[in-house]
Amino acid sequence: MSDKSIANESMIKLTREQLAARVALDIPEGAYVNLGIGLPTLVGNYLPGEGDYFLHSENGLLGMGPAPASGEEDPELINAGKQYVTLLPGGCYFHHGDSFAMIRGGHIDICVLGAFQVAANGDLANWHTGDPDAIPAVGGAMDLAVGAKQIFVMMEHLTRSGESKIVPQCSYPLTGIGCVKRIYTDLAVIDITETGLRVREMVAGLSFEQLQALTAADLVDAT
Amino acid sequence: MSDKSIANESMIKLTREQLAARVALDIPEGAYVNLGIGLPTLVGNYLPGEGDYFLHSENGLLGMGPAPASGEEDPELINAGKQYVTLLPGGCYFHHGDSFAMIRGGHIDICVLGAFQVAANGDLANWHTGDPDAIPAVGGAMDLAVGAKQIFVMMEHLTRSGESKIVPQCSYPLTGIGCVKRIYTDLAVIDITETGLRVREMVAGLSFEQLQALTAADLVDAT
Amino acid sequence: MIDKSRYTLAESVADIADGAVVLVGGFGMAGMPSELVDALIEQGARDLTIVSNNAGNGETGLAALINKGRVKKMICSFPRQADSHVFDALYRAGRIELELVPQGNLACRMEAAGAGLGAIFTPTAYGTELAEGKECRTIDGKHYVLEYPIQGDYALIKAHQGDRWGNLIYNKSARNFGPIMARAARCTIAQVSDIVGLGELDPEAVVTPGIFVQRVVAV
Amino acid sequence: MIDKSRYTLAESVADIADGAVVLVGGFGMAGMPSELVDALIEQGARDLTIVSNNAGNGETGLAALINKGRVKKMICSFPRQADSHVFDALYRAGRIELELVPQGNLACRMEAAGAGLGAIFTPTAYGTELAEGKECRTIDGKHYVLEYPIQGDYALIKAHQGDRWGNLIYNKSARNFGPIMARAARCTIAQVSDIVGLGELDPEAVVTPGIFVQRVVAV
Repeated sequence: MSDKSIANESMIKLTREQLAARVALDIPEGAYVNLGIGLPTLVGNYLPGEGDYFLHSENGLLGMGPAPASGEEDPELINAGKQYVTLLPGGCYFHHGDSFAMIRGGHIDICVLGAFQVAANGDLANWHTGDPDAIPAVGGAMDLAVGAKQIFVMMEHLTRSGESKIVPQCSYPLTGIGCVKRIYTDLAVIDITETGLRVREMVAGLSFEQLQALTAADLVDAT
Repeated sequence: MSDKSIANESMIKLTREQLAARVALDIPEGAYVNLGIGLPTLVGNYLPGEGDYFLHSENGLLGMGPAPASGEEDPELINAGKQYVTLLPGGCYFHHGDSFAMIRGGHIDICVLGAFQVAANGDLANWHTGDPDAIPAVGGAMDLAVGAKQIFVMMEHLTRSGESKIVPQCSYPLTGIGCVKRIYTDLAVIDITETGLRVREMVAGLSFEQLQALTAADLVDAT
Repeated sequence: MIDKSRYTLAESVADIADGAVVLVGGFGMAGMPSELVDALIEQGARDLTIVSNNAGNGETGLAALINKGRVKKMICSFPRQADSHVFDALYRAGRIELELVPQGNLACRMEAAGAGLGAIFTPTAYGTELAEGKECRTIDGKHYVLEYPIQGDYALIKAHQGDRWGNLIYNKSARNFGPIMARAARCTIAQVSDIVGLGELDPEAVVTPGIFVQRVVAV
Repeated sequence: MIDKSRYTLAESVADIADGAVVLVGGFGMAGMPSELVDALIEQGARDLTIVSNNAGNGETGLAALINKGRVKKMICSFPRQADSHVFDALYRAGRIELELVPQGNLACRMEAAGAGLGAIFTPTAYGTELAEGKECRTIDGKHYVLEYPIQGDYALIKAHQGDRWGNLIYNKSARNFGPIMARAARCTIAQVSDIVGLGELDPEAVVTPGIFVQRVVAV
């Protein structure tokens, strides 16, 4: 796509690791945080080791620690993405009812989710492409979207085929309505506000005009 | 009252202890049982010691044992009547949410409650006399009435002033509608059925006619 | 470092505002957070709505709070007790409001608040005067009453041990309303007999995870 | 003497009838009651409705039950997985029904069943296609969807230790749906690694009280 090639000339996209590190910067010590499956899980690697951050996993863990050392894996200690994890001292276990009470009851401060699309009004689509042949699977995404105090979306700015994932209206089936507060992409940090999509940060080498050209929804420059 | 004096000539009323022992006979081993405050609590004393009976107390105990020995009382181990109790090996503690899930969710097999009045259709009145000056207090009575698989009522047949507590319709405010299955009084055991109040047992020296004369609702002799 | 156990009794209740809804644990005296209630009396907040199973015993604790005229409304299941004369007198004089709630509805309405549910259909109290004026519905042939969540601004509870992350365990039947009140309040303050080091509580046996607790005070 | 641990695997599932609703614990393989599922395959019941978070992995366990055509309907939150090809193929061929339920709604609908609630207003899925055709209501400015209980005829769960009264404790994240399924089923069958003597489980740390468990099998 021409828009993409224009931008590509000078900008330096964030890597997945850089994006995770950027999201981690906005998580205050003491926050109760749920990190979605996939890209958001990487955020955990960039939280300062000396502080107390409370990672929640919807399958019944609070105070989740890093991956175990090789050979120390426990098949009954996994996260929501079914990866081996550990529990920090001070962490605890509970059942799915209690876990989703934490989510739905507004006890989780921040949830970081991936997305297929985010709309200008904060609508989120991240569970189904709408492809009639796809097996639908929703997991905890809809509960997290509606329950966490703040939803951060973390995603690549464009699809693999170069289309904007930030859209005026979602064309994919919704996960939650008006729930996203902030979007972190490999190109920019964008707040979803009453007065529109406010761009807070952009990667080096990218102009606001270039970012707008790559984004299907109208943006406001608030850098 | 004349009815009362007729009956009194020959019948031998059950004492409170005899009544408790009679109710206990109908509790099978393995039953999960909640005994209401007051008279019903006595039933616990008459369950066979060699069997496994599971006493539930709505303040968060299952496997409740007898009163502690003098000097062994623990102010944080009490029953719903706020009496000191013990916990049997195999018993456990839980919170009020779980406790009332046991009750409301149909997990309690038998609940034995006291009553001011029981109606012919099984309506129960046991929480409020309707006296406008009385401080109302309901506790767990309404939850138990609607939740336990079987509600047994255990009470004196007559009020202190000699009126029948088994009535065509309750005049006191209801605790639950159509919930009582069986009534144990100091005079008789009566099942509440689709075909009426069926008298199963009477105390020695009491005729069916005498019992009917003492009872405001119509009875059927099924002894 | 997050240390939820850094508060004194006075500090822990300092921000409770006039008009607050305060959930107070305990069933009788078991689990009653007496020291926190005393701190609240000292603090002076008024026009409170108190949610608790009982409405005070004798002259101390909740009864003392009520006696000082600080409580506008009680939401409870069993106000009438042998020694509830403080509440009884104010109630008869029309100087305190009472919302009488069956004990299990009190529990599940707080559970609903803690779990983010908007309302629940409960079978309890159907057909009784405590359901008068409420929406009812028959579902699969059984009758239910629609009840709404009870959310607290604060919860004052008593636990056995706690740690600096707010994890709690309880003692015997003193557990009662503690765990569900902790979930139902925006700010939960727990008095504990003992503050233990992080990791000393068995992670399989923590009853209230720290996410539900904002302040822990050793008494 | 009540001994809920007197069953063999085969005896424990013997009375599961055709058409039964069976809740199956586990999140991925953690907490999956594989031996009980194998016993159910052996037993032969068909036209089952299975409620479980996933719809089987690989060729064993739940996937094997599905592969044998015994499952009429799956109620789950996340059927699609890297190794869910057995379910995928039957679903694409229209030979198995799917009710897709958000994971938290799956949990709270089973909790509602276990607690005797008739229905609950949950905020999850409001405005999405998973709420289409369902009753919605705005309460205090927030949107909710009315959801009904999911009750099981049986629950098959995996726990760590149990005793002859049915008390259970779990191991780490294998706890997941076990405790809420135990409450939501008329007959709960728990496979445990270890049966311990009565009184050996700490009464403060029992996760599932025996009242919710009818049969315990050591595997």
